[in-house]
Amino acid sequence: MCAKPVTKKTPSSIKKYDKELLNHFYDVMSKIRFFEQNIQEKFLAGVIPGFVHVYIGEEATGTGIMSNLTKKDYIQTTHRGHGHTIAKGADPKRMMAEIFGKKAGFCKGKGGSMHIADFSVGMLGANGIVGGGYTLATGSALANKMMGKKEIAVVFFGDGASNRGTFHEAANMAAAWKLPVLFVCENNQWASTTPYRTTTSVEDIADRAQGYGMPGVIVDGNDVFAVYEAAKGLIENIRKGEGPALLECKTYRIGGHFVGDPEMYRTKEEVQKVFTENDPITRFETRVLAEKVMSQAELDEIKSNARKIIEEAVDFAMQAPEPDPAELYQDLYV
Amino acid sequence: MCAKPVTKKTPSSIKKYDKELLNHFYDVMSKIRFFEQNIQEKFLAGVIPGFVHVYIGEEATGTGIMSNLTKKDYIQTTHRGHGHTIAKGADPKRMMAEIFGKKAGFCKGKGGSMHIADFSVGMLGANGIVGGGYTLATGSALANKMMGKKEIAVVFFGDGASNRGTFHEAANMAAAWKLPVLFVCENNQWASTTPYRTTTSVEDIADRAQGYGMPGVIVDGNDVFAVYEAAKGLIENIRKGEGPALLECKTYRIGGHFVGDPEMYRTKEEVQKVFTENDPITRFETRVLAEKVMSQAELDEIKSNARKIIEEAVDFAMQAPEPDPAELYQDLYV
Amino acid sequence: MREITFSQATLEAMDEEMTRDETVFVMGEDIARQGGIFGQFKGLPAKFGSDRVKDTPITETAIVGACVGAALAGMRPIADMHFADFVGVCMDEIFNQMAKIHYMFGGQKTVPMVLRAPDGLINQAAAQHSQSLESWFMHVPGLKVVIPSNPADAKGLLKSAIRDDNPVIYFEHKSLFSRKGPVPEEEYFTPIGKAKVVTEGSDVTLVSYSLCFNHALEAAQMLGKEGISVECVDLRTISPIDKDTILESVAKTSRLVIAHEAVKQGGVGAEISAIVAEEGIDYLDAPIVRVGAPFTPVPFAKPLEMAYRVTPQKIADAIRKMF
Amino acid sequence: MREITFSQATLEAMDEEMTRDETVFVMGEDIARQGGIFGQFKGLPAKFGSDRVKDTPITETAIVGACVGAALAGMRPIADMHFADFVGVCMDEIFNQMAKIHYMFGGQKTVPMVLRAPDGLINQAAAQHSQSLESWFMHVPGLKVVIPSNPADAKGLLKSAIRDDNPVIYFEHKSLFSRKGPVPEEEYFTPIGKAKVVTEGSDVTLVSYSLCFNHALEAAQMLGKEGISVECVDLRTISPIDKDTILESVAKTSRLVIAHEAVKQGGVGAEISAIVAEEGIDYLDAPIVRVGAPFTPVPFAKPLEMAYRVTPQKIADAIRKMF
Ligand SMILES: Cc1ncc(C[n+]2csc(CCOP(=O)(O)OP(=O)(O)O)c2C)c(N)n1
Ligand SMILES: Cc1ncc(C[n+]2csc(CCOP(=O)(O)OP(=O)(O)O)c2C)c(N)n1
Ligand SMILES: [Mg+2]
Ligand SMILES: [Mg+2]
Repeated sequence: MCAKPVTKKTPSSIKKYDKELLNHFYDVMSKIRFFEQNIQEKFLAGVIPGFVHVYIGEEATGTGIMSNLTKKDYIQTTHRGHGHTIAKGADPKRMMAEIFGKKAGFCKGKGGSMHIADFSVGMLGANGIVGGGYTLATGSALANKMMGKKEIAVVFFGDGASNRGTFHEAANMAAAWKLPVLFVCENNQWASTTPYRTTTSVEDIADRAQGYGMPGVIVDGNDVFAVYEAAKGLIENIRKGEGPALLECKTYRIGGHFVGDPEMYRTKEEVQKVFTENDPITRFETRVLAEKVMSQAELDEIKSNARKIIEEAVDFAMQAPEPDPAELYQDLYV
Repeated sequence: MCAKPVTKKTPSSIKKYDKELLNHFYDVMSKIRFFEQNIQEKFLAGVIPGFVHVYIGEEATGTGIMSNLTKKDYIQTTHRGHGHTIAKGADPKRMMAEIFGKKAGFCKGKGGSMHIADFSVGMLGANGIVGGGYTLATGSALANKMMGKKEIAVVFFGDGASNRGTFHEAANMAAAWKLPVLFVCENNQWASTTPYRTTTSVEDIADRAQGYGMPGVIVDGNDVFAVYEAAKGLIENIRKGEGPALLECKTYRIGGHFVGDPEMYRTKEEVQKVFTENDPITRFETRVLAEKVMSQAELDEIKSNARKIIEEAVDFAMQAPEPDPAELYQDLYV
Repeated sequence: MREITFSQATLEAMDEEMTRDETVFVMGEDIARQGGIFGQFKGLPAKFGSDRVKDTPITETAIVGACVGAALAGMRPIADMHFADFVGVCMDEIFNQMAKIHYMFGGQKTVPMVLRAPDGLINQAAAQHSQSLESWFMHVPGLKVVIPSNPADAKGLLKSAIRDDNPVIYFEHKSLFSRKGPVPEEEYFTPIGKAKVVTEGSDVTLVSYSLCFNHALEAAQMLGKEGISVECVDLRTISPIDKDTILESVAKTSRLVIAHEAVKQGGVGAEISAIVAEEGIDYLDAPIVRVGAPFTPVPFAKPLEMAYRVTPQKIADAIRKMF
Repeated sequence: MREITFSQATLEAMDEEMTRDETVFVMGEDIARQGGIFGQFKGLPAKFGSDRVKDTPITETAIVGACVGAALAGMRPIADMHFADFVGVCMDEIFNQMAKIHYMFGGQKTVPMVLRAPDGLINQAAAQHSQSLESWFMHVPGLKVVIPSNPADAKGLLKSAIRDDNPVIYFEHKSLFSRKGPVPEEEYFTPIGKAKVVTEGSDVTLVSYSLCFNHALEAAQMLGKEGISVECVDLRTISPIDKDTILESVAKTSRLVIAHEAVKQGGVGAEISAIVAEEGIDYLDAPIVRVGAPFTPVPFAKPLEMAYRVTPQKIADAIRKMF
């Protein structure tokens, strides 16, 4: 087989989208942005400990994809997973509480930013191990297939993670067994301090799909409409039983690798350029206004609501009690 | 990039080959066949212990490729590595002694069939771990490149091994760094009891080359001329510094997975058909006679010489002394 | 009581649990078409279908990872490791995912899966196909680790492991598969976390497990004839370890020997010794002795492998020296 | 003597050895462009070029495997593990290849490489970025395992490791990198396989290593004021383990406590305890006490992590109870 991965374009018009979905896109992207900005601030103020990686600049990808899923579909995310978790529908209060190490957090404060999970919305876990999620998602998809469920599993991974052997093993297994998995590469150009092309042997990671006989699609990851459409097509086929697919979303990591990163490996100009020209939220705003599918007032209302919800989450987390030291011994075995 | 792997055809005429090379092909293939037949016999007679995997039916692949290498080039082989080791120029006596667990063996009897190595001819090791050799070969190639040597590293692997994550990690690293490695897949249709297509998501494993931006070539692995030519072209480019390549040799495992395998997973007819129609040694004989580049007398002489050498190796191994129990403690640290 | 092989005993456990619970399935390399290298899956594919007895690609990472993922989605998977020597390939999946998920996610979901891992020495299989690596896993919180020495426990522990909601590693010695032993016809479970005093004795406590426990019994028999009364304790579970049974026995005998096939340094014997040196030192009338393999990889050649092996003789010799 | 950080000490070792020997090079994730997360590679790329200080793909398997292969072909590679927690990814390469090749191939070729592995607790990094896994590797014949507690040993052991013809795993505690200590200006080597009696004492022997050895020293200081004289032994090398120094010290003090940050069960403390219970039990006037982390993954939240940590107080408490 030799099929050059398809590049999926943005829809020529967005008039067909119903209001609810447009609102949803903007709501989710705004919440993610505010969530991450608050996290940055609190981390730099020394209130949040550990390693924290934010999703600023990549909001369109998670939002576009998750808008095709229900709470019964599963996702596996990464160290940079806040955005996916919000988009999957998890309560920002309990997320924030987890990141602050509070008992009200999803993991009772045992996990922190790199180990958030919310099984009630199908978010089966962030992962501190880069590339740790592929095989888990493949297994969850296998379970769904065996149980005759129509739900799928989606695994998110970075350009850096695309080189891990786990990608290969999971992609091959998923394809050989036609499992309902969507592999989503968020190619944000950087793997920590390393420009991905210096360590990744292909320009388009979607090229690797051919090696498993699965469809590969490339999309502008900063265009929520394009991502939504690309994922929609692939997910429909996956739900039909056609087996896995690989979607590469070209995006950019606007923040440092982790909060507090001195970023000595790239220029401020490089980042500023993306932020000015290619911020997914600004792009959304510009387009919906240009095509007159949303008004500025509508945008403002959604935005201020999102801001409020996130601020409440921060307050909640700040005030929430810490776990009791005795809880150290709980949740190990049942 | 999207380049369908090339299928390399057999040369239309073999008249251009000089006598020495023709003799070498036949000599090596014959030695391998006799070696393996003797191994089978002795194993079934209970003289050889452990797990032993023979290369019968795949002789053309190892022979064709190794004929492009010098002793300074490196190879990494597998659990099915006797053929490669002979083709690389290792002394059959010391190989046989190793397989018999004798002190005169290459590894002083510590390794056995799955762990033969002969560093003096660049055979850097068989491996009991399926897929264990990829990264090692990549590293040896890296060393050669760093030291400014022109020698390359070749890693052999099966269809089954092609699914291991180590393949992906090594192929990506080798391609990203343009290392002098040739990845040789010996697709013998079976991975132990499993037909490769039930667990491998592509028909042609060479398709995977595209995912690393490296050339992929498919060749009839039972045609020593075709293998030789295909490897020659790729190796020339690798030596020039163009980076790694993937060569898939389509062959067939005529023996069981291991000696003593009850082979309940396939029919005797399937095997017999290959043996009758597609034995690489018979094919060589038929062709050289048809094109009159060798005479029957020449073939007979080479064959009987090969037989003699292998029989001497068996005698040597049978009579060689076992290691002393005290040697258990040697060779651990230096 | 009827006698069946260790291999058959594990088959019965699989059969009973797969019949009872639809969510139980098994995947691994070359387990379906030929019934497993040690016959331990024979007949299962015919009865339960290739969907529930799955031949996988040669990808231990994906096997274990996918079992973890399937467990998260409501199944009760069993992964077959083919040879325990390959655990290194999926070590990250074992200790960073399978073992930690329940704790790390604050108890949201357990990972009810079993990892079957045939280990130990057989047929001069050499350095990469002969290892006993169980001690690593007792150092991993969140795992349970069991290791039967006979067909009855093989069945009872496997059934318990499959029903356990925690991840369990089930080590099964390759040289045990063909051994026969009495196995009850009626359903039973061998409890995880409980060692067993198999033969009572008064002079010395001998703790062992797996194939080596059989060597321990042989050693005890020899010594019995010489007038040394050995109490043989079959550990059966490595984690959580049954301190109480060990300490009680040592309290009675005042001497402790631990024997295992794994290399001595850093082995399970070290932990047992340390427990007793910490909580039962006053019981002791003699140093605690460990019998384990020498500190080398497993060699191939017969005389070397023989020298390497922990044998009934070596165990008996170690005990004789205490008296 | 001048004082430099642990991180600088390792840098000096790298610099000296890379200057001296062209075949020494280092590869790992994100080590070149930013000099390593802990600054431990800062300046090396500028001096030695990106060919000898290589940023790799995120592929621990390939990093270790390629270093093994490069060692086989005549280089002396150093692999950086980024975080020791990721060793599971390349465990097979470590124990089935790197550790066994020399023995398995009958001594044909050594594997002169070093695996640097930053381990331990720092900044509430939680379950997958905080682990101390050293004990696994003492159970692997063919490896050497070192673990310095201070800048001077960090430099001396790293230089010894690079010059050693055997594969060496070099654990370096993440919380030590920024700590300062005296380091000689002239060249020196810290011998692999030798523990060090750092403070002499007469009442109890306290064996520890890595960051925890610093806690041990603090505990000893507290106890000194209370009239308990503690002899502090810095293990420095985990394998081969320096039995003699430990036994000699216990012979003198009659009491033994072992402290490490890793979970207690199956930890290095078990082996040390077992050695003494086997070869020095008569020296003992009290049970051997181990202080290690509780048997759980490392939790994230502050109060939990604090409860989890092995502290000078916990060590001192354990010792007080012995008297
Ligand atoms: C197995 C493993 N190796 C290395 C790391 C350290 N690490 C954490 S994030 C990261 C970079 C990941 O890059 P990418 O996959 O592109 O994701 P991004 O951070 O860009 O979202 C690295 C090297 C890790 N956590 N796990
Ligand atoms: C990591 C690992 N997994 C499984 C095995 C067991 N095993 C040995 S050979 C083999 C089949 C290999 O098939 P393939 O790669 O096609 O090579 P072939 O035997 O056909 O030459 C298997 C599963 C192993 N040795 N190592
Ligand atoms: Mg990235
Ligand atoms: Mg094959």
